[in-house]
Amino acid sequence: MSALVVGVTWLRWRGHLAGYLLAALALGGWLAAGPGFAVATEQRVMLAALAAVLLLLGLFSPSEPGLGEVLWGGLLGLALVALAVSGPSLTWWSALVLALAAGCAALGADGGFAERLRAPAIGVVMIGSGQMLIAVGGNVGVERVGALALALGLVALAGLVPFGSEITARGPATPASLAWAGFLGPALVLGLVARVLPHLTPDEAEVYSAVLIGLGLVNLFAGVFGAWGSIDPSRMWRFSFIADWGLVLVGLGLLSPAAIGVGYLALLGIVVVRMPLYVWSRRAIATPPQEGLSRTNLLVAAALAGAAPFAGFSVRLLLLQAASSLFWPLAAVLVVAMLCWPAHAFRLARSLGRPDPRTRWGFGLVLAASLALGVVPGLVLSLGGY
Amino acid sequence: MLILEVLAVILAWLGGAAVLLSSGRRGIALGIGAAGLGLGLSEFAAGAGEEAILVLLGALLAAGLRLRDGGRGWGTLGPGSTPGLISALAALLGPLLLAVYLLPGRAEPALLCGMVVTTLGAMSVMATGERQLSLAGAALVAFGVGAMAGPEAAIYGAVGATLVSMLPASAASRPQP
Amino acid sequence: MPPALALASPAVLVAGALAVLVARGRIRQVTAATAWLAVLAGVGGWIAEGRVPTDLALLAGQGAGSLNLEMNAVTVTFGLAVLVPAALLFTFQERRRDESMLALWACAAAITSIEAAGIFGTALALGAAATLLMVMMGPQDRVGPRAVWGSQMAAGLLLILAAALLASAAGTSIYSAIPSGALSGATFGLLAGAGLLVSGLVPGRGWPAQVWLSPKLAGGAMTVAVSTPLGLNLLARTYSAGSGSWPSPWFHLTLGLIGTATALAAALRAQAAPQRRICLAEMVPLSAGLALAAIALGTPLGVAAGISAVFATASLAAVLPLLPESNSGLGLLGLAVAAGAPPGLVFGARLLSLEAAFESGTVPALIALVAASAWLLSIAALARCVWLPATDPPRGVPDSRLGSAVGVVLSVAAGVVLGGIESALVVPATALLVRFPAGVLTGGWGLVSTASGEWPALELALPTLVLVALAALLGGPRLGHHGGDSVSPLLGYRLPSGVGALTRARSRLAELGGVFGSGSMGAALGRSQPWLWVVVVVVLAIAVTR
Amino acid sequence: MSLQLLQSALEAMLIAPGAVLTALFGALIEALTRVARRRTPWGLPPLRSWSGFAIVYGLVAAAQLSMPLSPLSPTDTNLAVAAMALVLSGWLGWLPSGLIAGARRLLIFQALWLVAVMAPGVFAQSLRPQTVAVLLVGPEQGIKLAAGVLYLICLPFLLGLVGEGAVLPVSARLFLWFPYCGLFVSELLVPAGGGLAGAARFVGLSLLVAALTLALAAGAGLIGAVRRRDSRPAGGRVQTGDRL
Repeated sequence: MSALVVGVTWLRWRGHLAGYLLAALALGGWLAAGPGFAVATEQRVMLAALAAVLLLLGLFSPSEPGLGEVLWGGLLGLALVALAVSGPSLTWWSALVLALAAGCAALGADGGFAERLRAPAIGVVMIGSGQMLIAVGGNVGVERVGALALALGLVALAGLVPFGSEITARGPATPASLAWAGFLGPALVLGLVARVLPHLTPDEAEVYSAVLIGLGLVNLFAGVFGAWGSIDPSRMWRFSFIADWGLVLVGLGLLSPAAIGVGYLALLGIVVVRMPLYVWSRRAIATPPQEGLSRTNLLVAAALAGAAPFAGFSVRLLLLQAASSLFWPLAAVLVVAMLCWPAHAFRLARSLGRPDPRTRWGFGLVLAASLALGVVPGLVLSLGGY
Repeated sequence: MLILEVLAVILAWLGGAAVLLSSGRRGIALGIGAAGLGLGLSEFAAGAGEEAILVLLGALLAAGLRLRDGGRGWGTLGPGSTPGLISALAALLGPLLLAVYLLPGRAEPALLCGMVVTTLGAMSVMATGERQLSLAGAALVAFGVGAMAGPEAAIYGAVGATLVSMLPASAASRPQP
Repeated sequence: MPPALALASPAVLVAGALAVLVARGRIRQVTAATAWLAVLAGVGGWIAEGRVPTDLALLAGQGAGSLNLEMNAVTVTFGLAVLVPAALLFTFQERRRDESMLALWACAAAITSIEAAGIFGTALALGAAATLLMVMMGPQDRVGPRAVWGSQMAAGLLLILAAALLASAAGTSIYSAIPSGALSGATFGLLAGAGLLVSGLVPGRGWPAQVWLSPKLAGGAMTVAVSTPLGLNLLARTYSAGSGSWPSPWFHLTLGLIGTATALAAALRAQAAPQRRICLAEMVPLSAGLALAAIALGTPLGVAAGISAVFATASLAAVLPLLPESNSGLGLLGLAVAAGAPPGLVFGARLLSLEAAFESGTVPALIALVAASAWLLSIAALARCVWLPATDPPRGVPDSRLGSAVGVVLSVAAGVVLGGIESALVVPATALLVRFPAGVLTGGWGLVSTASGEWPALELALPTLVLVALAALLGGPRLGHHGGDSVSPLLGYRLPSGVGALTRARSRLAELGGVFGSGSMGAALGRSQPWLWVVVVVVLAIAVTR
Repeated sequence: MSLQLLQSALEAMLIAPGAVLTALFGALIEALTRVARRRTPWGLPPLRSWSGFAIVYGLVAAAQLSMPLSPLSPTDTNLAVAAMALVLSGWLGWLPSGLIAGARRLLIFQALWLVAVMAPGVFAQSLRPQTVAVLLVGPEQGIKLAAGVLYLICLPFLLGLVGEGAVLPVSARLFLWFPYCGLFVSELLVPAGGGLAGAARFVGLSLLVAALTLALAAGAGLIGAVRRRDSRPAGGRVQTGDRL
C-alpha cells in the first residue's frame, strides 16, 4: 500500500513539493515502522471494495471534465486511508485523518473549506481527548466523559447530525461531500472502531454504546424524514447517506460482534452501492428530470430502499435481530424508520435519469454487488472476520 | 525542570493563541512554531529527547509551509478580537482546571501542553471561515492530539500537522494531496 | 439426496427463467412448460418423499436454521395455490421475454417463502418476490406496483421484527420449533399484520384491486395470483408458530372480523363498479377475505375450510383475468363460477367455511352470516356485471377463450372432487397446523361431510352439470346490450375514486414529509452551528456523568 | 362414489322432490291463481331464455329438502346449499331483464330471507334442516317463529309476485314454488314420521305455506295498487312481468 502511495504521489505530483514530501513520508514510514503496520481482515475487504469502486467509476462514468482529477484524488485518498488504518496507533490514524479531511475539504474550487474541515477536525479533537481521558482516567466520571467523547468523535468524524455541515446545497454535489461520506469515511470509521473498542471498560462501553445508538437513531430519522421531505435531489441524496449512516451507528453501537458486523456490512453497502449511484446521479441532476422510470431505475430504487434481495435488506434483517436481542423496543423504533425509508427511494432512482449504455453496465455491476451483499451476507461477514 | 515545564506550557499557549488571534501568514507561522517549541520542550522535560527534536522539526516544517501563502503580514490582534482573547484565556484556564481538579497527579506537563494546543486549535477551526486559519488550526489539533497521547504519538501528530500544512491556503488550482 | 427435493420446484423455475433468457422465440411455451414442470416437481417431490415432512438445511452455522427450507403438506398445498394459477396465466397470456423471466423468478421466490422453515427465510423470500414482481409490472404503471411493493416490504420488516423478538424470547424463529406459549400477543400481531399486508386484506381498497386495474392486466394478474396465497400462508403458519393456537381468543374474533369486513367492502365496491373489470377486480380480495375469516376460526374444520378457500381464491385469480369481457357463454360461465355456483370449487370452499363457522359457536356463526351476505352481494354484483360496459380503454392483453375454458373446467372439476382434495392435501396440511381429531372432516372423493352438514358434491354435480348443459341448449344465453339504468349501483354506496384517493393520500404523505424535511425541524437538523455542537457535548457530558 | 348414490341424487333432482313433483306443485299453485284471476286454469307459460338455468338451481335446492320418501337421506341435505342455490336461481331469473330497480328489491329481500333461513341454524349450530327443526324446541321456538314470519314476508317478493320491477319468469316460478315452500317446512316444522303419510303431510304443509304466500301477496298487491293510484308515476320504463 505504501508503495502505492509512493507511486501515485510520484506520478501525479512530481512537479510539486508536496509530492516529494509525501513520497518520502510514505517510503520512510514504510521502511521505519514497517512491522507496526498491519491491515486488519475487515479493512482488507473494505479497501478492496474502495479500489473496486474507484475502478468502476473510472470505467463506467460518463466522461466529464475533471473526472480524471477526481479519480487520481480518489486513488491517493485510498492509499492514505490504507496508510491510516494500517498504522500502529490511534494517533497515527488521527493525524492522517486530519490530513485526509483537509485534502478532501480542499477538493472543488468553491469556498466553504473551513466548514467542511470543521466536523472531521472536531471529531479528531474529541477522539484524541476521549483517548486521553480514558488513558489517564482515575475517576468514573472522567472515564465516562472520555467514552462519550470517543462516540461523539466518531459521529463528528463522519459528518453526521448534529455535527454535519449544512445541507442546503442545490445542484450537483461537490466531490468533497461525496468523498467524505461515501468513500473515505467508511474505512476510517471502521479503523477507529477496531482501535477503540478493545480499550473500553464495561462502564465506558455502556456510555459509548448508548451515545452511538441514540445518535444513530437521530441520524436514521433525520435522514429518512429529511430525504422524504426534500424536493431537491441533491439534498435528498445527502439525507439518504445520513440515513444509511444512522444504521451504521446503531450497528456499531450495539457492540456485540454480530452487530458490529452489521455496521461493517452497512458501510460496505454505502461504499459499493450508494456512493457510485450518487456519483452517477450528479450528471442527471443537472439535467431536467425525466418522466417515468425505466426498469433499471426500478431495480435501483429497490436496492436503495433496502428491499430483499438487495444489500439493505440483509443489513436490516441482521440489525433488527441484534437490536431485539438487546432491547426489543429499540428494534420497534428501527422498524418504524425502516418502514418510512422507501418513501424517497423512487425519487432517488428517478434522479438518476436514463443512463447512457456505458453507465448502464456500471449500474448492473453495482446492482450485482448489492445482490451479493444481500444474498450471501454470511460470506461477506466471514471474509471480514466477523 | 519545573521552569522548563512552565515555560513549555506558556509557549504552547502563546503559540496557540497567536494562531487563534492572527490573520496574517507571519503571525500564524510564528504561532505554530511557538506551539511546536512548547510541545517539544515539554517532551524534552519529560525525558524524551529524540521525540522532542522530531516534534520541533515538524513544527518548523509546518510553520515554514504556512509561511508560503495566505494573508500577508502579521495580522495579530486585529479589530474585533476581544472574544478571541477571552477564548484564548479560557483555553489556558480550562485545561489547567481539568488537570488540577479532575486529573490530580496524573496530568504530565506534556499532556497539559497538548490539551492547551488542542483546545486552541479546535477553537481556531470552529471560529474561522478562512482556509488559512482553518488549516493552521487543524495543524495545531494534530500536534495537540499527538502530544496528549504520549511521546511517540507526538511524532505522528507532527507528521499529521506537516501533511495538513502542505495544503495551499488559497483555493487556487494546486493539486490536493 | 431426498431432502433436496424441497428445492426441486424453485430450481425448476429458476432454470426455466434462464431458459427463457436464451430461448429463441416460443417464450410463452417455454415459460408455461417450466411452470407446469414446477408444479409436477413440487407434488412429485413430496410424493417421492413418501409424503412425510422433510427439512433441508441450506446453510450451516449458528442461527442459520431460520433459513432452512421444509417440505410438507402445508408447503405443497400453498405451493399449488401459487403455481397452478401462475401456470395457467403463463400458458394463456402472452408476455415479453423479460416479463416472463421476472415472473418465473418471482414464482421461485414465492415458493421459497412458502417453503421457508423460519420467519427470517419467509421475510427474505417475500421481499425478493415483491421486488421482482414490481420490476416485472414495469415502470408504465405508476401506482399499482408501488402499492404492492410497499405493503410487501412493510410486511417483510414486520416479519423480521417478529422473528427477532421470537429469537430473543424463545431462542428460535423456526415456525415448528417455537415452544408452546412463547408466541406473545405482540409478536403474533406482527405476524398477522404482515400476513394481512402481503395479501392486501384491508377493508379499504387494497392493492389487489389496484394492480388489477393497471394498464397491463397480465402483470397485475400475475402479481395477484402469486402474492395473495403468500399472505394467507403466513396467517395459517401462525398456528404452527403458536403450537396450534393463537395467543388470545380475541385474535380469532378480530381477524375474523377483518376478513369479513374485507369481503363485505369488496362486495360493496363490486356492486357499484362502473365497468366490468373493476367489478371483477374485487372478486379476489373478496374471496381472500372469506378465506381469512375461515382461517381465523381456529377450529380444525375452520382451518381446513380456510385452506380450501385459498384454493378457491387461487382459482379466481387464474380464471378471471383470462375471461372474455363479453356475454358469450364462456364469459357468463366464468362469472357463474366466480359467483360460487354449485358445484364449483368456490361454492364448495365457502360452504365448508359456513359449516365450520356454524360449528364453532354462535358468535362466529353470526359473523359467518355477515360473510354469507357478502357472498350474496357478490352474486348480485356479478349478475349486474353482465350488463356493464366492457373495459374502457381496452386492456393490454387479449383474453384467452381456451384459457378461460380450461380454467373454468379445472375450477369446476376441483369443486366436484373437493372431497378428494380435502383428504389428500387439505386435511394433512391442517393436521400440521392445528390438532386435527379424526372425524372432523370425512368423506370420499365426492363427498365432504362434517358435523354440521353434508355436501355430496359428486352426486349432485353430475345431474346439475347435465341439466345446465340442457338448459344452455334449450334457451341459449342470448343477452343483448341495452342501455338501461344498469350502471347505477345496486346499493347507495359511492365508490371512491381509487386513483383520486391515492393521489390525495400521496400528497398528504408528501406534506407530512415536508414537515420533517423542509420545515423548521429539517432546517435544525440540516444546519450545523458550532454553538449547537458545544451544547450537545455539554448536555451529553452532564448526562453521562450523573 | 357409488352408483346407487348417483342414482338417488338423480331421482331426487328429476322426480321427487325434484322436477316432477316440483312442476306438479307449481302448476297446481299457478292454476289456482289463474282461477282466482278468472282465467282458464291451464295453458303453458312461455319459456323465457335463462329460465332454464334458474330452474336447474331450483331443482338443486329441491333435492336438499328433507321430505320423507326423498331418495337422498335427510342427513345428506344442507340448508346452505339450498339457500345459495335459490339465491342463484333468483339472479338467473333476473338476468334477462337487467333492471336495477328489480335487482335492488331482489337483493334486499334475498338478504332478509337468507337471515331467516340461516338464523335458526346459527343457534342450532348446524346446517342440516332436520337437526335445526328438531333442536330448536321450547324457549328457542321464538327464533323459529321470528324466522318463519320473516321467511313468509320475503317469499312474495322472491317469487316475483309483487313489487315494482320484481321479475321472475313464470316458467321459472313454476319450479321454484316447491323449493321455497318446502325449505320452510323442512327447516322450521318438526317432521312427523316417514312414509307416504309423512310425504303427504310435507306436501300439504308446503301447500299451506304457498297459500299463505299468496294471501300475503294479494294483501301487498292491494296496498301497492292503492299507493300506485295515489301517486301515479310520470312514465318511465318499468317492466312489471307477469304478476297476480
